Amino acid sequence: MAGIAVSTTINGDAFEYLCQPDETLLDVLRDRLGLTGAKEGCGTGDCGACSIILDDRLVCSCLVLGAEAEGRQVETVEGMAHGDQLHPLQQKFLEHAALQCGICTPGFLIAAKDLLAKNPDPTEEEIRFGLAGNLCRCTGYDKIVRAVQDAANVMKGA
Amino acid sequence: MVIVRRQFITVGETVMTKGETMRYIRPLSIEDAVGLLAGSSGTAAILAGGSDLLVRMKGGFVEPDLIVDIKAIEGLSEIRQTPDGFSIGAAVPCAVLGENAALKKAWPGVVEAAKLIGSKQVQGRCTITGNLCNASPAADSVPALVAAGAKAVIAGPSGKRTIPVEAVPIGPGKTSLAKGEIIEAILLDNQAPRSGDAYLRFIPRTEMDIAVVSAGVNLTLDEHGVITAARVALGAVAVTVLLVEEAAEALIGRKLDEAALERLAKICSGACRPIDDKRGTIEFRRKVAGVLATRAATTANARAGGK
Amino acid sequence: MVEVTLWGALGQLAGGQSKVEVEAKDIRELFRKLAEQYPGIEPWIEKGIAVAIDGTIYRDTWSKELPQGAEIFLLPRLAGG
Amino acid sequence: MNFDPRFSGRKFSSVGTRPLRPDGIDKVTGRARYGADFNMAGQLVGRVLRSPHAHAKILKIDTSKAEKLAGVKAVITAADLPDLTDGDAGMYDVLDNCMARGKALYDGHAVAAVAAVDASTARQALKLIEIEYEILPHVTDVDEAMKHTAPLINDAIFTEGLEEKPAKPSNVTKRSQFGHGDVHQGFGHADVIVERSFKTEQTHQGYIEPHACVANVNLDGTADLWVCTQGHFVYRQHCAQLLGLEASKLRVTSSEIGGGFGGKTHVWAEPVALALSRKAGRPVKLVMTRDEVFRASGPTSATSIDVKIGARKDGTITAAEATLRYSSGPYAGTWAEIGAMTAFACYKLDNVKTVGFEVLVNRPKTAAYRAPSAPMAAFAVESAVDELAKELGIDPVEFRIKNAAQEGTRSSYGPVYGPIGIGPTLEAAKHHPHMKAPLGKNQGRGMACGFWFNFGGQTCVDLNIGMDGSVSLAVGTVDVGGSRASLSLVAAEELGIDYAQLKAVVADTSSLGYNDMTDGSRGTFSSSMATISAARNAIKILRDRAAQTWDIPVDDVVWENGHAIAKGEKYGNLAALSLKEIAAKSGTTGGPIAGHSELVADGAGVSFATHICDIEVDPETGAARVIRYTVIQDAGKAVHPTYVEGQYQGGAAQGIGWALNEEYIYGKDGRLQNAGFLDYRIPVCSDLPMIDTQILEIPNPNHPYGVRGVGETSIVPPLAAIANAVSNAAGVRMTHIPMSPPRVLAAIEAERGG
Repeated sequence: MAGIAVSTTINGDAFEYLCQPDETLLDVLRDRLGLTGAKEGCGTGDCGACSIILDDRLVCSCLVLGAEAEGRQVETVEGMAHGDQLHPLQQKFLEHAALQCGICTPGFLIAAKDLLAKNPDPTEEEIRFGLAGNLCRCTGYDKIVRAVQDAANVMKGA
Repeated sequence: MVIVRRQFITVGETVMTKGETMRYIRPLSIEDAVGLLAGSSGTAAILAGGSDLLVRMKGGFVEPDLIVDIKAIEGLSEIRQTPDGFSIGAAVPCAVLGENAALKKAWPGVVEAAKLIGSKQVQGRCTITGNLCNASPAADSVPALVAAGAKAVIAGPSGKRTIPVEAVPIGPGKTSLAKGEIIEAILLDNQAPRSGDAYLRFIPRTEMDIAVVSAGVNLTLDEHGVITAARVALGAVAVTVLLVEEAAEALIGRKLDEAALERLAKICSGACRPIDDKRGTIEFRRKVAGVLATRAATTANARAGGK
Repeated sequence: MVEVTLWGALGQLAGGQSKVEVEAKDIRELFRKLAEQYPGIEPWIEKGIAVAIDGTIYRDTWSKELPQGAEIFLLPRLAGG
Repeated sequence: MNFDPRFSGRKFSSVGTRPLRPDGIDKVTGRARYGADFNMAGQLVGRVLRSPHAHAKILKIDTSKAEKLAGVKAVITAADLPDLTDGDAGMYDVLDNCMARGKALYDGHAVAAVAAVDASTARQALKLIEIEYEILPHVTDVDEAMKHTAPLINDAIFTEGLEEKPAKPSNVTKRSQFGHGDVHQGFGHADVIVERSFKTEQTHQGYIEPHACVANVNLDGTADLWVCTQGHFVYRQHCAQLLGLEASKLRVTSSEIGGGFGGKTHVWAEPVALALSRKAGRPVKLVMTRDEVFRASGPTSATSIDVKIGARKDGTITAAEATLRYSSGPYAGTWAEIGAMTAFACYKLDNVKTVGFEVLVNRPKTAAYRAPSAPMAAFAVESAVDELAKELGIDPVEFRIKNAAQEGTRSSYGPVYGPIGIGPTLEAAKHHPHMKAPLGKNQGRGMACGFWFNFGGQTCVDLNIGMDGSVSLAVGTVDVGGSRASLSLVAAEELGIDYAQLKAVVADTSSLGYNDMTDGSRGTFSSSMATISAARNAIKILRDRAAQTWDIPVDDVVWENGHAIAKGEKYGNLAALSLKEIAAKSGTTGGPIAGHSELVADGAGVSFATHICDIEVDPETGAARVIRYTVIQDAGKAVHPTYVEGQYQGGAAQGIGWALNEEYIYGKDGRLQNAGFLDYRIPVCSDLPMIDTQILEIPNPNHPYGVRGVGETSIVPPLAAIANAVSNAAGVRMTHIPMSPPRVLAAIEAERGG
């Protein structure tokens, strides 16, 4: 099998892998590297369940080729907690019951992290538009928005 | 197994059925990119943001033999400000447009349009050049670019040429680019004094949708608020984005008053040649094209300092 | 003896009656006797019939007793989401 | 079983609190394993070839080229899934739906499948399968399908439920009828009659996780299936029956489930994956694409409903009648029947009649979607009720209060109600601040009621007490939205211990007795009943062990607040023994301590809701935007109120999507035009406001804690509530769901023109 050799950094750790030219970064993360936190809900960039941060830019990993990760920084949900310390967003999602089935949660957490990095004090409307690329079918978004608001408050205070 | 590694050039080959090969190459210069595209014997695809290409690959609608990733080409990922205006590299993600204060100030309509494509995630990848080259009649950034009088710089086997953006798409999914040609950058002039642009689209949701109808308007006023120059473009109402010259003519020489808006709406509705599809009906598109054109014109007029 | 109300389709299989009287102490006996008296109903019992006893719907508890004077109502056994 | 399920009116210490869920950490760290997150050594990739035609005879399938492709390990067609259904018509339909047998019945119907070493080989193999079709005329619209001239989808179908068997086959599989009194006479007493026809388009549950499974069939006839499902025991039964396996030798493990809402109650890919694995002799992973989920899983019915309601000037409804036509896909269903039962369930009616028709169409086989069939019926009825109130000049809430069903009312579907919550939800709505909030320009307010039965069913729970006093709870109902937390609360309540001492898991099919699906809002209702029963059985043993320790009769030992207490003055000096202390000694007092329960949880309590919403309509574009939304619903008892709120909000959001934008759009060629999240528009975060909730608790007399079940009712009122609000905002009655901008604008323009 032919393959493209890629060296990249994922959640701060160096990774090397071989991938096919048409293989998405999502497939690489899930099937080659065992990082199944990013989910495939659609494979076409319409649901946000596979959201990752690529060099400080929020993207759908289903719309990135594995080969494109060469030399870049990848951040996934698996890298959000530090040791035994959950990220405030993770903690607030738990406390607010901002998840029911949980399949969209990794994507929401990553998107919300990116949102708060760029806008630490968002209004409800900014949160809603900022997270509009992530579909949730269980919660009606109410508790998700509240969790992000609460996490923003905690992070501002920290 | 073939793994070739040079500085920033990665070549991968994999054997597909029927002896086909798919290659992914990341050239460092526009000349190399042009050479690769010109020399390819099968289906070659340019990869910038990939938000269209990867979807089409996933759906099995395209199986390129060659993917040319242009993001490592010097200058293509930059927005440059020149004495004449702005040069937006072909690989600049739409999200970056919104982070450029000067561009946002000069061409708020273009930036708004770019920031409406897909989601935040998609905007982190997609480019206005890609949006233009997909040649979708519903592309969000195109009516805004057309209204702004943007131009495309094209590199090709026989050198460079610059054409108005409206000359790029010639039908759904079809462009006027020749084999081996690649858009290097989109040029926007400096906005004239007392000018303003705006873009509006209609979607059933508030985000994450393809335009059912859209309108881009760019207006220049004199000291008294009389329109001296105008460009009006409509999206998703014909096989390509429409530059409605009749609408511009109707606006020039008058203020944007009630009567002018009514006329604008009527001309825009009349200019539409829409279809019925899953996103909207003919009647709906006609009616709403006029509504959006008047609303976009009102915003553009206000931005130009008119009342 | 209990009086049992049948829903539309079932009534047709019982000769157009919307109510029938059956000597039965529990749901199991009721189903057995209904099937004896109206063989057309048997396949419906196989497919699933729920029994409402004084307003409470029983779908599976065939041992449930049918109190004298209770209101007994047969219903299709439904699926949920 | 001598378990007493009656409501006891006890005071709660754990139930009603809001602790963190036990599966939460895994879900926020990305460690939770869903359907596609599991792999087996040597696993192959399965892919399904689907019919591009809405209706076509399969003349020939040639798989030889695909089989020869390097890396392909198995290719199957219907021939590899022989009919073992033994006259079970329902299961035969399931089998035919899994893999077309002779005829493809809808765009997306599976016709063949492959297993290969990787995805790209599997994709290439599908392209090499050659199929010769004879394209047949098709029909996708429910009204068109009922016409005598419509193409016949199955010529063996003669409408059931008619007084005489019809002479000719048709696409109507069944007629059903409910009601009482004499509607003809009732309408004679009416001063005002409203009569209207309504349509609703087909929608999908829209769970974010596509169907996914990993199947492994061994040579000895044993097999494993890892799968996202709402009911792994039911999947086991169905797969075993279709594959000819012994049920107990097929172990099905339910993964974490990424949403179901009724859509994961049916097998599609699973029997195919097992058949591929059996043929290839290797594990097979089969994950549907989003396109396949839309085209080939189980959306809800499209409907066409006529409603007629009459009332006297004083606001008393004298008669109500409805005819409901529901599409069921190409196979028989009972969807119109459910719609006919629920349509008028909110009201006290002397004269009511509903007739349902089940209609075959060339669309995917209809599956359940949250309170299946009820939202469409409620849309039609509640729209007409609103219009009637308006004609009578009576406030819509007052009109409903006047006619609301109550304890002792004969329901429109037959039985007499016990204590119910429709009146209280309406009274709560009447007094809710939302009702009095001012409305702006182009805004309208609407409200509507909804009903759902709620189900119980077969249920098992094992409760095991560790020697350190911690407790594990193994349940068999899949956790779709926090039930492990609720059931842990229930166990903590019964045992009198702290929630943190418990851990609940969903057991696989080899570790626990049979359980029905998590459907019909039964998860918490029935598994909590089994949990209470299991805990009480464990307490009997705990008391017995304490009695042994103390050497006193067990009848003198009671269980209070997590402790065994010797009752009686003579035992005054015996210190209470905690669960932990008893557990620590269990090895020498008779061995492990556990409580089990296998029961049928019958007696589910019906549930009602009233929703209020404000909508702003752009009169120039027809765009409707929800600006405020309130859900009021009877929960019986909210075990974990946060997750009850979540169910209310989620159901409302799905209803909002259905009401405004979601729909299956078929082309003239019978192909689905919008099989993706881009054009099948489920609400995004910026489409919705906060969704306020109010939980009412009218205890279910047939559950020890009064639990009714909360999952489904919340999707019943939104279609009507929004339709009423849009109609009020736009000044024109909307009768077609979804109220997409082109439909609203067209209605506004027609009203202006006329």
